[in-house]
Amino acid sequence: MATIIVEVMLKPEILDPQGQAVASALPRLGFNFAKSVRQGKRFEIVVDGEPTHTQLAEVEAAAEKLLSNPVIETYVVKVEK
Amino acid sequence: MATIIVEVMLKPEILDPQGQAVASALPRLGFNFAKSVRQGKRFEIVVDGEPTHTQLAEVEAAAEKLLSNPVIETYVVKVEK
Amino acid sequence: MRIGVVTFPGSLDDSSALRAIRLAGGEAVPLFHASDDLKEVQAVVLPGGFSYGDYLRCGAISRFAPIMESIIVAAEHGFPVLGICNGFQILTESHLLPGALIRNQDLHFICTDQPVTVENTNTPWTRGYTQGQRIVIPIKNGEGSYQASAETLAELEGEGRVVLRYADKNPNGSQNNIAGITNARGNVVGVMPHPEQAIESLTGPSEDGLIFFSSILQSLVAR
Amino acid sequence: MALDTVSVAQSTPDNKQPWRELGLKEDEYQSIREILGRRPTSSELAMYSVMWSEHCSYKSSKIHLKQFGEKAVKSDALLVGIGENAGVVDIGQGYAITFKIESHNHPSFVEPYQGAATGVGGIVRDILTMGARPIAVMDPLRFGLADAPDTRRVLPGIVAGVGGYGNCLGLPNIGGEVVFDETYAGNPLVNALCVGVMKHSDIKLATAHGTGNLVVLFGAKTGGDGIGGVSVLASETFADGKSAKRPAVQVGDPFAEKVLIECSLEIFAEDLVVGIQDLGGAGLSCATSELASGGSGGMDIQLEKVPLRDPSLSPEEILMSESQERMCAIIEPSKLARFMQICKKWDVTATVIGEVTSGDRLNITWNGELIVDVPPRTVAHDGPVYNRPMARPAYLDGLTPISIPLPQTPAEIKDAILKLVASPNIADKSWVTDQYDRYVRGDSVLSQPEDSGMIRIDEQSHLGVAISTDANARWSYLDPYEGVKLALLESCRNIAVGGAKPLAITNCLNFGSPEDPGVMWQFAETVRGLADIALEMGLPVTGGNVSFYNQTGSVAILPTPVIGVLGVIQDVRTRTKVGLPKAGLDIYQLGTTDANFSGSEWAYLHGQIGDSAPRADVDHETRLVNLLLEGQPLFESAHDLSDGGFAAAITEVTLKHNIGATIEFVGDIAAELFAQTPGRAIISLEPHNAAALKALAEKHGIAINRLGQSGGDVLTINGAHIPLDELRKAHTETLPKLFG
Ligand SMILES: Nc1ncnc2c1ncn2[C@@H]1O[C@H](COP(=O)(O)OP(=O)(O)O)[C@@H](O)[C@H]1O
Ligand SMILES: [Mg+2]
Repeated sequence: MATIIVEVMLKPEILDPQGQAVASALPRLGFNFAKSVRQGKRFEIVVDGEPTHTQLAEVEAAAEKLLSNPVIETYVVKVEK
Repeated sequence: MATIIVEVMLKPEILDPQGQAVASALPRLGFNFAKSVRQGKRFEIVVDGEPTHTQLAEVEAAAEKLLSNPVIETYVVKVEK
Repeated sequence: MRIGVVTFPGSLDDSSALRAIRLAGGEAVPLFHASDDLKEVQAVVLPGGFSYGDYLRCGAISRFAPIMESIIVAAEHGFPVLGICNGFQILTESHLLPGALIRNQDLHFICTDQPVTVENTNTPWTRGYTQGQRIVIPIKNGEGSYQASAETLAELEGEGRVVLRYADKNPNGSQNNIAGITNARGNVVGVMPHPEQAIESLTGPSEDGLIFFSSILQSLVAR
Repeated sequence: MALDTVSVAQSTPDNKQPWRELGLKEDEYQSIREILGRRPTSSELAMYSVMWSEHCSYKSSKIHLKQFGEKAVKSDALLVGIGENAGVVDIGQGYAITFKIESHNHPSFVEPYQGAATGVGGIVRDILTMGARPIAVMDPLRFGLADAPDTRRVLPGIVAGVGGYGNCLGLPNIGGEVVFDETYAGNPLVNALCVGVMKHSDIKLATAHGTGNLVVLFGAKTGGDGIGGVSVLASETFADGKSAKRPAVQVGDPFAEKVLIECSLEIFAEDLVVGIQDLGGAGLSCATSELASGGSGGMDIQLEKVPLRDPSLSPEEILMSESQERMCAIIEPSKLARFMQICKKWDVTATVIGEVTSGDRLNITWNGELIVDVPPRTVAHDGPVYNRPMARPAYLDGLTPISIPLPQTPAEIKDAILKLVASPNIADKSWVTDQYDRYVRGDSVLSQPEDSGMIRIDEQSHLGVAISTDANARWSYLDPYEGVKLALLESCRNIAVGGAKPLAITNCLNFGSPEDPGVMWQFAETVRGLADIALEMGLPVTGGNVSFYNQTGSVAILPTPVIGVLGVIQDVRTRTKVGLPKAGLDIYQLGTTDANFSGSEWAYLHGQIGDSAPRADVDHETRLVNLLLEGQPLFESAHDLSDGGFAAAITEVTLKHNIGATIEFVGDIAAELFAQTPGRAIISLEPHNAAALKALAEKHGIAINRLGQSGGDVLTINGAHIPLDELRKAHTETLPKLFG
């Protein structure tokens, strides 16, 4: 069993109200480290056995088609060690 | 400038309706690779310069206090290379 | 005139949309997401709600329903489609309309009586309004902030494809105060405000929304 | 750990068992041993412990709640009374209405969003279980001080949770309350009400009849949520119950509930079930024992058949799990295929887990081994009953009369009104209510900020129902017997100003620890008061809920009985709204004012509570309600006077459509503006209807007083000029400033 990770983030030019809300809440709590914050999604997909090439290609396709909306988002597929 | 990543996932025993929705949509689209799917959040936090030890400790504290809800979620802090 | 309303799992305003069609004098036909049969309707409404809980992205999963395959093909040939709220989100996810709807600026669900202006009266769904008419219709959504690339916005504005615009104040951070748009052909319209909840003064803030439904009936007669 | 079967239990009578950790008292554990004639298995212990918890067994409240039965009026309207999942009342034309309030207080403090969300989910399933389509929700809420840091954590989460779940179900939120008081810090109250409609013939009950009928579990899979939730979270203060390995928090899946509703309604419509029960607190333990006990008694369950989300769950945990969005139905075998077909249409998981037997035992097996063998009644209904010690609390002897500034000059009046209407308890609540969908379903005739929520039931006949929820905890603190009566009367008035006739009562009694004799006395007085006034008014109490242990250390919350009243209106088109619709109307007050500020908002703003609650005058209020109902065609607007008195009411009346008013009081201006004398309302009418109003007032014996006229964009009271813009700013800015 392995875990494939898909990370989906809003494109940089798209407004990110959630990230903004976090960025402005941090200083109120006394945290001043952040220059900027963006919030995205993270999918942990458990697959049987070691992920194969075809499987990864399928995940890419699913990330493109379902997990992200290419109009506003980008995605990255990773295999968790 | 560096980017610190905070990944927040629901604890394994907590119901994840979002992950479930994806898991049941995938096969309808002909994707059969997933044994299970869980959906969480990913924060990209941009900080000035190389992240220091104190900074990372602060991010940990913020992850605990603001970015995650320890009652139902766990988090991981990473530095993006 | 047979107008269909699709029920997806999690659709909520389907019964109100059916009622609006009836009150406007049309024959309201319930359609189910799992079948690709459009039952010979002449136009279709995708109603509001939280299809599939909207857990992934609003409309992301419904877009793949069998009924949507039929609707997408028909829409590309000029079949009139109105997406309201979740229906608008499904239309953008289906790429029948450009852009996307993201979380409201203040991150809250907002339910309020919203003044909007009608900016395009050339669509089959808005022909009964007068250009620039100010109407009051409820909005009720958590992800109603319209976002699109600069080119898309320029195209929408340049071609007069903004159908509804928020008046007075922008409730959610939508670009250019956009509350509703249409496709290049003008047959597919998506709006965030809920015209089907403004059809009787007894239960809504106005009766301004009924004109969406009388408009489509007139358009079908005129064909 | 080896499986603790019945035969193991028989052969190891002396095994140590964690009854104390599960919240049982020594004598309770002993009586379980007596009932069974042996030690319970660990699964049986789990079942008894959750079912005998305060939350499920009502062990401290039962002997008091009996009065609702003993004193009850014979009501033809009552189709199903206390004891079922929710009461059902007849509203005519073949329609029956079911409604109920429940609390989800402690879980909402621990995890505000999910606690509140699953609170809504739970009450909606209760209503669905009766065979009804849920049609609206309401949410009476209480918090610590508005500017306290923890309130900033708790309130936004709770509001988002109520909205997130209810909006996603497509149920309009048509009203509620938001009240702040320091005693609710650490003990926020999240009460949720749901109302549903059905035809008389569709009523369903939680009974398992018919040997050979199947027990079917349908809905979400079972996970480890809320294990220990009932026994730990709801029956003891949670500080001493940090549950170890399983989360006590439940996460809601409103989408799963939405499809469960549609699926269930389709199943009901084809009459496919013999009995049905939702899985709420105590999960399967509750559903199986109640279904069996409500029927002939015998039931076999094969527990390993329960579909699991987490395969590592033990049988004990499966029995205790409070996973949400599940239902349990009893079905004749011949109807199973059709039942399964409908579940499939809605993509709802359904599994046969057992059957009804001819015996009188609830037997549960785990892979063929018997792990539970109990008389179901002893689990579900014969829990312990306590007659807890009660004592009139000492604080009642230390109460002092009010001594606060009373405005007299126009400048003082203006300042005082602006201060009052900006205070968190009186301020405009749209920051909260705008997060709730009030339009969905298209039948909301009245919703916030009206006095009651009103829903159209029949589009052709225009029949409708109205509901209001009310509590005045400060009056209950001063005098719990009168306090609850006043809450009920306020609810009735809220219903009547809209034009509906009060018909039935539900309630949610939120109190501190029943082990504190002072709290127990408050509780007993409250129940006595509610039973008495229900009888006096001729209204049935159809059901309710008790929430104890709302306290931090020795400090209990104010006694908070939340009363919900259901009313009927024959033609919703005749309803009356709160706001002045236009200029040139005469404004009248119905009822007279006493100069008593005890328990008022104006006193609270000055840190005082006073020494006595008003007396509940049932006779006067009944006449007022009758006047309001009969006068309906005359009124252009109507609003009851309650929290914040006239000052608060006239603010809401004028701001609604931005129509000002000129008001002139003779007499004690401070009392007229800020006293909260019950039994009053403010109405407007066309001047030519004055004589008709006078005649009605005489007929019903209600004092009326013409106060002035509507018009302009200023509220003028005895020479104090308050521009509506200034009034609006004061009234609407408070909550957004506090909560963002
Ligand atoms: N938590 C809430 N949820 C929904 N509606 C609410 C809530 N709190 C207040 N409201 C609504 O706001 C309005 C004003 O509340 P309130 O002043 O307490 O009413 P009343 O005094 O008539 O009981 C009412 O319509 C009430 O139902
Ligand atoms: Mg009121």
